[in-house]
Amino acid sequence: MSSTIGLEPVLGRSDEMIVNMGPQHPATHGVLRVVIGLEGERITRAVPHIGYLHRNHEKIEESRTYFQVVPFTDRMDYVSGTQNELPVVLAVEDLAGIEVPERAKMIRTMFFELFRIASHLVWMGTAMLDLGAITPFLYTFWDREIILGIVERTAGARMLPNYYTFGGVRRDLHPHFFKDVAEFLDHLEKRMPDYEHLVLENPIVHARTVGVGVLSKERAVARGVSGPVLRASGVAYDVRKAFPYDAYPEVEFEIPTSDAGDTYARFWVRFQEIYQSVKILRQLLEKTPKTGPFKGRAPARLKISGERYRAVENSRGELGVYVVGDGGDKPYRIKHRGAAFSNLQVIPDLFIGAKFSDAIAILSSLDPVFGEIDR
Amino acid sequence: MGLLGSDERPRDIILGTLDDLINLARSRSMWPLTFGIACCAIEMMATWDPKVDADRFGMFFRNTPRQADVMIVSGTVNKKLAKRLRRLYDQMAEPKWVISMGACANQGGPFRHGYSVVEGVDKIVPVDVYIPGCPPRPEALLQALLLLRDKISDRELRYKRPQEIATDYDVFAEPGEDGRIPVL
Amino acid sequence: MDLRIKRERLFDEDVYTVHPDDYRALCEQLKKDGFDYPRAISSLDMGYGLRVVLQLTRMSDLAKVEVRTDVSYDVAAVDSVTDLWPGVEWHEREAYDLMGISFRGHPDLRRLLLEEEWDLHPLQKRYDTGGYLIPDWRPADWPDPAPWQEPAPSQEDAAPEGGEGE
Amino acid sequence: MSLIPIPEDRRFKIKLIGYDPGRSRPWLERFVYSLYVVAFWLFVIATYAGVPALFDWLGWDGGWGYVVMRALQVVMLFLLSAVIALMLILALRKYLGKVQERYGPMHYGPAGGIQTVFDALKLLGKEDFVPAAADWLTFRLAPAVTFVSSFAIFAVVPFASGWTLADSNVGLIYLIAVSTLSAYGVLLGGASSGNKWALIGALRAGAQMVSYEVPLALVFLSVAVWSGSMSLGKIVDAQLGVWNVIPLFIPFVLYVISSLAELKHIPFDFPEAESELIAGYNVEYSGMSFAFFFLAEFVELFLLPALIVVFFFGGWHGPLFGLEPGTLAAGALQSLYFSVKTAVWVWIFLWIRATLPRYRDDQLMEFAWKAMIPLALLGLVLAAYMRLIWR
Repeated sequence: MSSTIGLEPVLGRSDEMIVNMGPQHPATHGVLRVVIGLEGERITRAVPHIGYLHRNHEKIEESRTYFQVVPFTDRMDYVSGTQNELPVVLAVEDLAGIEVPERAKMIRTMFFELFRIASHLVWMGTAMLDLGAITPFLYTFWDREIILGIVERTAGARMLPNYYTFGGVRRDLHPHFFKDVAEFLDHLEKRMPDYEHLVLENPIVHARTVGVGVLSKERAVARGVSGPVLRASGVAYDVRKAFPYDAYPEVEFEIPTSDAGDTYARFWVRFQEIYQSVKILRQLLEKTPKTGPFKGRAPARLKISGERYRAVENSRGELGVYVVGDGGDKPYRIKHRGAAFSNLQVIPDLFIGAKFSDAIAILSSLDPVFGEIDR
Repeated sequence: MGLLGSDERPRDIILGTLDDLINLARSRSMWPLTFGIACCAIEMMATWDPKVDADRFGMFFRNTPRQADVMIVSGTVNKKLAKRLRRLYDQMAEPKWVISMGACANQGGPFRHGYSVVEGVDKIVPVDVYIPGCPPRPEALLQALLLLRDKISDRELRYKRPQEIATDYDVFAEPGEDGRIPVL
Repeated sequence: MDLRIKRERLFDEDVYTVHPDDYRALCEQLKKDGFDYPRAISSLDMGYGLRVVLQLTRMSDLAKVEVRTDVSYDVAAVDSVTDLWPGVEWHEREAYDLMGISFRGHPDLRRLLLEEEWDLHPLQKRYDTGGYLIPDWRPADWPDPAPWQEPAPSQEDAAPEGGEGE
Repeated sequence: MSLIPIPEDRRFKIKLIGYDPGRSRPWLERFVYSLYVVAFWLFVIATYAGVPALFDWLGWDGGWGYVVMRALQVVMLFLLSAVIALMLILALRKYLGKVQERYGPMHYGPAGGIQTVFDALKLLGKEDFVPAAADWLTFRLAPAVTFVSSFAIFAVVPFASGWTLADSNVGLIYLIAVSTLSAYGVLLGGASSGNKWALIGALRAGAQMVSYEVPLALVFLSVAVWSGSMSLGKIVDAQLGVWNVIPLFIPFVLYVISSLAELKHIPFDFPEAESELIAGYNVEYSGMSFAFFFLAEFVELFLLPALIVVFFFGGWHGPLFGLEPGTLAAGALQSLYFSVKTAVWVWIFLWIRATLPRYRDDQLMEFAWKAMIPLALLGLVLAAYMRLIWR
């Protein structure tokens, strides 16, 4: 049994205390378990354990048709809803040669960015909860509810809408969609200064995060880290720019990066991403035709052969999928590349040497979601 | 727990009334355990957000199982987590209740055909209220909490806790050689 | 260097199919070529053996490359590349856990998602029971080696350490 | 703020319950709180004026009668502290609700007014057990130590002129001793639980106490030097002309910070640190043992602001409108002044709690040793100088 702990007490070291953080711990954002060796408040060793939410996505999806696979992917990164569906949809479209109308691409991109804002709002609330502030959590969840209301009107479900499909999206936009989104963006722009005041400009947040958990550029790349964590280490790698998909080539936005690589930089990058998402959404509200096709022609029974890796930039980083089809209507193999899965590998790098309280802040800045990590 | 919590004792008037008062208090002050598992956990958090605000009914989260009254199983339970879930349930102080939130906790949900997913959390712990949905809306969780409230305080609805539940899963921690329960 | 490699182009990435003995050498070569970003390690059950698929990106010009290598069921092991790209540590552990491929030289090759007590590698096709995968999982027999399958590496340098154990 | 309206064409209309100030029935809340405040005020009057008057009337105010009278007053204060805790827990939850754009408890009792009574009753009926790994005696003793040490501060707090249990001439020394004791409860409770999180919480409590006690003692010293007495009654009397907050501004700021630390209150709630240590020192406590920790926390949440008022904001001083000091009416009015000033400070503490995140524990220690102690010494020197010059 000892190997499940993963951290053996060192003989003759009586000054080290081994504590077991998780799977039920308020700061682990789910069911992560980290076995931590503490010397006073300083962390000497850290061994992460995952798999408490292993739901056999990859095996179950092998016995489902491609259309049935899409709703399963929703449950991976459950904070960012439709974003998970896109890699599978893109890969299958590539392999089956399905054309997507321009308007459908824009609708997809708008939902993608709405969910990025929603996910970053959840992150902001829970990160501040980890740092001890209760109130931002309730503010951000309120704003997230508005996004979910918009999504629900069009897609029919709040969190896990199963909205994208091969060749476009499942149904047309709700007639109020443009008005709703514009209203929400106005509302969010009024709220963002409050959030900046509560989070980024807060001197206690500064004291807790600046210079804490520094991830160097080289280490971040070698660890396969992606998303805001990578960009906070100074690498301007964003799948939206690097390997553009959907309507991203048609909109202008920047990739916010920071060279500091510390926890505060990761906070800052996520804030800037919200601003960039607002910018993208505003452009798409202008560009998207009010009416038109929302779905291309896709065969009712997809039969696919070949293999394809497609990735998108979801709220946590590069969310990829490796689809292998053997000519049947069910995938031969689907491998999901979770962004938070790779991001979470840096736990030992960042935890060791930090204070225990810092570890909480670092973990919140990595923003793990366990549906995607354990799959 | 003693006299007040026992259901087998004949009800005489004075103790019966006191019992009802205590049960009224229990039903009006249910503190759930902070134990989010999967997708439903986000909706569980959203139940405490300003829109739904379960705090209106006197419920707020406690992080430690010792001080919690309700365990909301919010998500898929797999075989690796099952032992820990049972351990948490055992750590909670009596009286305690369990709400099974969402399809996964009810019966495995879309993942019930997986190799490592437990087909329903009621195989591990006794469940008081089931909520359908994948994931259920926050309003559904609020309704379940209010149902549980009525179940606790209403004498007609009060149920007898099953003493043992049949389980296929090896989730009960056995004391090790030194008499202490090993770290899972 | 004399590597047994087949190279092809698939969509926007280069695909190298390599003999398992040369997998490590090719990876070192790619590392020298500047492929610094590990995306993922996937694993497949091909029906005649297991396949490791390593996917890499070069950050400087965003070139993508995919390295495939097939191993036989009996000697399901390749060299670990954790020292070249630390980011594949968990991906290799996951491939070991779910597919049963051992990685020689991995610093900490334990099960990642399942518990240590498990004795099956569920993503192998022989565990498939038609989509309804209920607890009692009896593995089917391995399929016979396909005629086109390459000869397995010699037994001395490829002992299945903690692998399938058969 | 308006939530986006739900469309008309939806088949099932969803009832939105979003925050709307008009729905929160502020008049009812004010009425309920005024009931609590009146109960609190009546308890204070009954304790400090009623009980002595009763014994006076009985003619049993000497010898054993005095002892019994004091004991009765202590019992009354215990009930008062229960009222305070119920009131403040409700106030905290309602105030957090207000800040966070939601209602807080509102359904049980008028405007949620008896929510905390239900909580207390529930905790009374909750299983309260000692873990196998815990040290039985210490584990059981720790909540009592914590509660008693918080409760003991009542002894020296003057609610009005002459309305104090023991206006000792070493009141400040007594305060230092008693407030140090409250950290012992946390230390014992955490260390005896047999739980690593509780142990870390206990160690943090110890480290924190060592850090803030020194500046706290220096602040007490400056107050004593400036007021010329260690008796809390005399300190209040000395502020008849100008409140201490003006001459003793530096000690005042340091005292507020130290109070936050002593209260284990955000931003210094390291021993409890919900998101880090799960529940810190009380992680293994359930039922009434936990309730006593809770009770102690909220009694302190009243008493430490009360001490701020005593030391720096003129205690019970206020216009008396010609009432004779020492009479019942004057005492009642003075205790009202005192309570209102305290309420303002309690509100500031709740405000801090609703707004700020948590510091790291070593940051408090660094701040205490590197900034607070030099500043406290500076404040002490200034107080002594000013005393020499002006008095």
